[in-house]
Amino acid sequence: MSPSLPASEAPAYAPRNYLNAPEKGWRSWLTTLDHKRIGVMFLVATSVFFAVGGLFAMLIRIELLTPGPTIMDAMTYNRLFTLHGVVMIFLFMIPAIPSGFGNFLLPMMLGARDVAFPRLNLLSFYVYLTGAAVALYGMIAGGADTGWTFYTPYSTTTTTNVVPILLGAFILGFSSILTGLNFIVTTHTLRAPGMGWMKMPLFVWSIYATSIIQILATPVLGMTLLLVALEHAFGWGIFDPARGGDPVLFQHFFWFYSHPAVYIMVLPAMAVISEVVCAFSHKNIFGYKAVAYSSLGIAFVGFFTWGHHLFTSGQSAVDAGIFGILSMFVAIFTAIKVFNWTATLYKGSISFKAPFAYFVGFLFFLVFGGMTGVALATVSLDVDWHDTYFVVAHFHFIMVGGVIMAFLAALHYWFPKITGRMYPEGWGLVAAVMIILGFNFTFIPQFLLGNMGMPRRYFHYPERFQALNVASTAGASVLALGLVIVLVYLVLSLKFGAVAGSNPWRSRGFEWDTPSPPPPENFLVTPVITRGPHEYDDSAPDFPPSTAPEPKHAS
Amino acid sequence: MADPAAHKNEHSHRKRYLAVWVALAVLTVLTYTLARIHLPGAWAVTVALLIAVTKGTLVALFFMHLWDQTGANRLVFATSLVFVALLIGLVIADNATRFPLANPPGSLGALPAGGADRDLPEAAAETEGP
Amino acid sequence: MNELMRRMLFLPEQASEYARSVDQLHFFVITTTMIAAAAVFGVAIYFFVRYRRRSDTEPTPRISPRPIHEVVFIGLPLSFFLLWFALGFPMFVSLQVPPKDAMDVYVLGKKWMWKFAYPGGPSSLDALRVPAGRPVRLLITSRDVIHSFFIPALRLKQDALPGRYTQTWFTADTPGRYQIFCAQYCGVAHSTMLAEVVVMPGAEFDDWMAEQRRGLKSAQDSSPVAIESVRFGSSLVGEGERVAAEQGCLKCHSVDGSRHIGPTWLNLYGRAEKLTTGKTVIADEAYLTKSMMEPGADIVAGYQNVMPTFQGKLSPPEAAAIVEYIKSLRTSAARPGPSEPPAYEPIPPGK
Amino acid sequence: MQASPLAHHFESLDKQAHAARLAMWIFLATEVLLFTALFAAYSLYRFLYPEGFAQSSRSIETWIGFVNTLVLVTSSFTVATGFHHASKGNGKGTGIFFGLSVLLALVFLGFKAVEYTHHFQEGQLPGPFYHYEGVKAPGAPLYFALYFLITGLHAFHVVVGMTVLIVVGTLAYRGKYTVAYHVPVENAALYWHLVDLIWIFVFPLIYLI
Repeated sequence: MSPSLPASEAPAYAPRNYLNAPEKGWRSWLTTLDHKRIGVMFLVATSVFFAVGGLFAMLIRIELLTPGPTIMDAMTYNRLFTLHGVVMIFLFMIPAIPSGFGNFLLPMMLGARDVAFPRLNLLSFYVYLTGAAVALYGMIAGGADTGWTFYTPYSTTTTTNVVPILLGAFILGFSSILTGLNFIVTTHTLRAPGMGWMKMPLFVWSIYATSIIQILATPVLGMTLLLVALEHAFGWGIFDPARGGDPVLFQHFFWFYSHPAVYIMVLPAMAVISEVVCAFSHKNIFGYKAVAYSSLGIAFVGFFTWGHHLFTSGQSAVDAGIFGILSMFVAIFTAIKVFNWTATLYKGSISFKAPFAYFVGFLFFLVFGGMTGVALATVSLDVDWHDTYFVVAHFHFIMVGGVIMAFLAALHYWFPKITGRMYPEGWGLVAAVMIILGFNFTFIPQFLLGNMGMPRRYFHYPERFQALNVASTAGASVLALGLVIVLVYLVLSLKFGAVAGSNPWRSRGFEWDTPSPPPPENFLVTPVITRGPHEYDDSAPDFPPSTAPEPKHAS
Repeated sequence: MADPAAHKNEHSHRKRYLAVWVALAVLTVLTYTLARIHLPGAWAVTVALLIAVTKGTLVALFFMHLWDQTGANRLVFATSLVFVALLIGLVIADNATRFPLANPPGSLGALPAGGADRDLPEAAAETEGP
Repeated sequence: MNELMRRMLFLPEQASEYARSVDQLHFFVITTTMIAAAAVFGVAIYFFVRYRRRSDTEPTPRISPRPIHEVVFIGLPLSFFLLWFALGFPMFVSLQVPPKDAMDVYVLGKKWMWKFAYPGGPSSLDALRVPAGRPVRLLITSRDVIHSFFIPALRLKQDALPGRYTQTWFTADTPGRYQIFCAQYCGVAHSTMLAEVVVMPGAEFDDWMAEQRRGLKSAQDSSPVAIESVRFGSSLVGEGERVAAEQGCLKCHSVDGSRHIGPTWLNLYGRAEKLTTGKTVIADEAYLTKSMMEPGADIVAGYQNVMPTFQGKLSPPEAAAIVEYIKSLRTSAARPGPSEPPAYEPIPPGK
Repeated sequence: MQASPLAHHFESLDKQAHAARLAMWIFLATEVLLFTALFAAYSLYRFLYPEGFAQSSRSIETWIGFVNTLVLVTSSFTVATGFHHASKGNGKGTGIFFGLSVLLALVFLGFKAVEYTHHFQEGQLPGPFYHYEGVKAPGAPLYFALYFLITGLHAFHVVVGMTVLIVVGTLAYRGKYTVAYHVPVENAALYWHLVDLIWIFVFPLIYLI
């Protein structure tokens, strides 16, 4: 796609790239329509909130070192875990990979110049900032103590300042919808000549599936949060048990969004992993169609399982049965991906770099976290585990173990593409090992705490739980230290990293066929796709020719 | 895409709009009249909803041109309707089959006040229906 | 084996047959999870080593799956998952269907305590006494927000919904004291909303119950857990409940809606009662007070005139408290009169 | 969207129109899902309180709903006709018919205002503000909470739709669109039809059953 670029020469830093062209200066960034700049701005913003959420997490862990008050009172603690959840979920995990990496990469992987609606894309970023500002205002002006789940009637009667946080999440939903809409239309209409649906990179498939969930589930959450805000502000509620309302209905609505939202977070992680596993084993994906379609399967079936959050809430046994059995099916799609990724390694040529290390972590956490998820959906076991630390550990395995591993893998894998420079590989591996081990030490004790019966959101706890809590906090410190190391070396690499060249990993992904950092128009010449996205089997050393005589228009 | 089809059917389109409009108006009058004469029990709901679905289908197919849209657009709309049905269906299924006292008191799902008996679950399972 | 696994997984003691069977499933599920995770991970590690990159330009073969691969990838986990479900769901269903001969206990969650009441018997705070070996059905409700009644030792959990009842049941078979938690976040003192279930040998329980009914041991009950200082004393409703229990009202009047010697108190206030005379009265304060003082005056149709008068036994404030208590007994305010406030009394956070 | 012709990243106008149309449909899907939460709540509570809902529904002015349905259906027809003119390149016709639709929408809102005033006088208000004497059955406050939520959200959409129609209609009147490219007219029309479509379901749910 960039035939002018000589292959396997000394790496070059593209002199004219999206960072300095068409204009320089922060003003040009704030008004940019370039999907790459918007993606980078999303990455920076979400990373800041990741740090904030991480700080809250550390404070929570420190507080739990002793059975009684350690560094704060119960009210502060309740606010902290609420804010930790809200920040991590709505401000970091939901937008991080789709809006950040997705924005940067999706058009490039499709061979497009931009997303379909660049203005909407910028609007999405500002809507995100607005939502974040409103939510932050709520946090500063008192914060909420409802947990990120906002269960009524507690959330409608709490004296804390929950309304701005609800509204913040409501506004953030619009950002999510706009991004999803943009990606779907982009995928449908802006594929490069020659790129049929079955030649799309798996990253695109997963992001596409994510977008479907975003546009279909988010409006329901928006409405639900608005209803809670109305009920809190004016008593104008439809969940109020005193007026015949059903608080369990809120839980239905909430999880109708929030269970698929788990896949809004995990599918992009899987998107990243599908790319990383091919690039670092230098091998064609095993079962392209299976992996691609399983993304859509997750998106679809993910909507049918929300009731497994309600097994103990008074939901009927009939619904519990329906949701229980449907939940078994959604895990299958994840299993398909896991098996296919593992099979991809077979007869590969594996370079064990930092992104691959995160893939290893991801694989372990996803298998264990996913299977404990199925275990939780096993109805009678859920009755015991529900709302205990087992659930906390399970979803952190998926969320932290899955999403953050993938986020870090993506950060390392595409760091050369985004910045044009390399990160220090040695430090990368050290940090990866620390993060993966620290993570295990943090959350495996929490599984055991859940088995012992420690409920979540507990400020005081009986003394018999202390040893495991201390172990968990110790693990969290290692995890935090690892993350700080990553932050430090990545920031330093921006300035001092070795120049990467257009394709340091010898990856076959289409985004690597253009200089690093990419030019504002992504490709120097309009690419014509002649091969699949993950093909490593031909004998051509690096860049197979990618021109075809007759450009075929994708519709 | 709609354009080639639109060119071909230019004249029929106007007539089509008119016909659909008349049909919608007639159905509106019909459903209003039927509501006034108070059909017995579940029929009122069924008929009213059937008429609404018919009207909605007319609007979607002809005013909104789903009739001659590409697959993706139809799929988008159909998918959203699937999820509408999903949410409504499973939520009602829950309340209809719950332990009756877990429904709001005074509601159809719960027994009338003053009768919380041991045999509730079974008795309710027999009397309840969506 | 059971004991070894239980200790390895840090599970609490198993105080019922149900807990033991849930744990069996737990062991099976966790073992398969471990084996699967280890297998996937082991295979991956083998591949990392066996197929590490040896040169920068090494080509790799294209390997595509045959349909059988994907069938195995789908079928193997799915059959395990469905097996889990098939084992787990019947247990859940059994939890929903209490045996007919189960003893009822009313469980009331409110910020931030658990209250237990035995129909026609005593009530207690924070200690649920049950006989070993006999089924006990819990009818759980809440006065304010959603709580969740959680006994780890019985592997049992059920949310308490404000204004309505959920149920669960158990047959504890090992005498002892087991912790009760609130598992659904309910505010600032959520983590101190603890209680204990005291499983007593059947005979001992019967003795205790008999003594309770004689109103002798009421003081002993509120000792075990942390928050004994919180009493109902301040509220008129609580006072009424105490008086009603002391005076034996609850021996004949149920508070759960079941028919007993006298009409139930649940939803009594404001109810239109048909009398033996054929007239209908609305059960308001005046009628309720009159019925305590002159029980024979207006007999509700279908009941006998057996109630003694409480003229002189109840002081006016006590009678008023009982009326308040009756008023509080409703499944919610969704009775006629839509904007009627709920039955629960909100307690401002922070005590 | 882009009223100007081809944006730099699209290969053809046709494709750009396709993208805009698809985006509109996706957006309409999110609108449907937005209303779904309210419809689901309505269905559930109607199932639980059939009597309260039936009585409440009878206590409001059915004929206003009836007339409003006719008004909206007619406005949908005029919008469709307006779009038909655009597809033939007759921008003036589009502008006029869109203007007509806006007038009809105003009529709709006028009736709505009359209705709301009535509810305020009667005390048929949501939740704690409910003090209507006519319906005592349980569920009535819920009915009116949902009534105001659904019709309020719908009225909001009517206002947004009117704004869109005014803007697009004016542009069309000024000859901004061509036979080849008039996708904004189409999208504006689609939006208005959705507003109509939702009302078609609101009408029987709120007024008739």
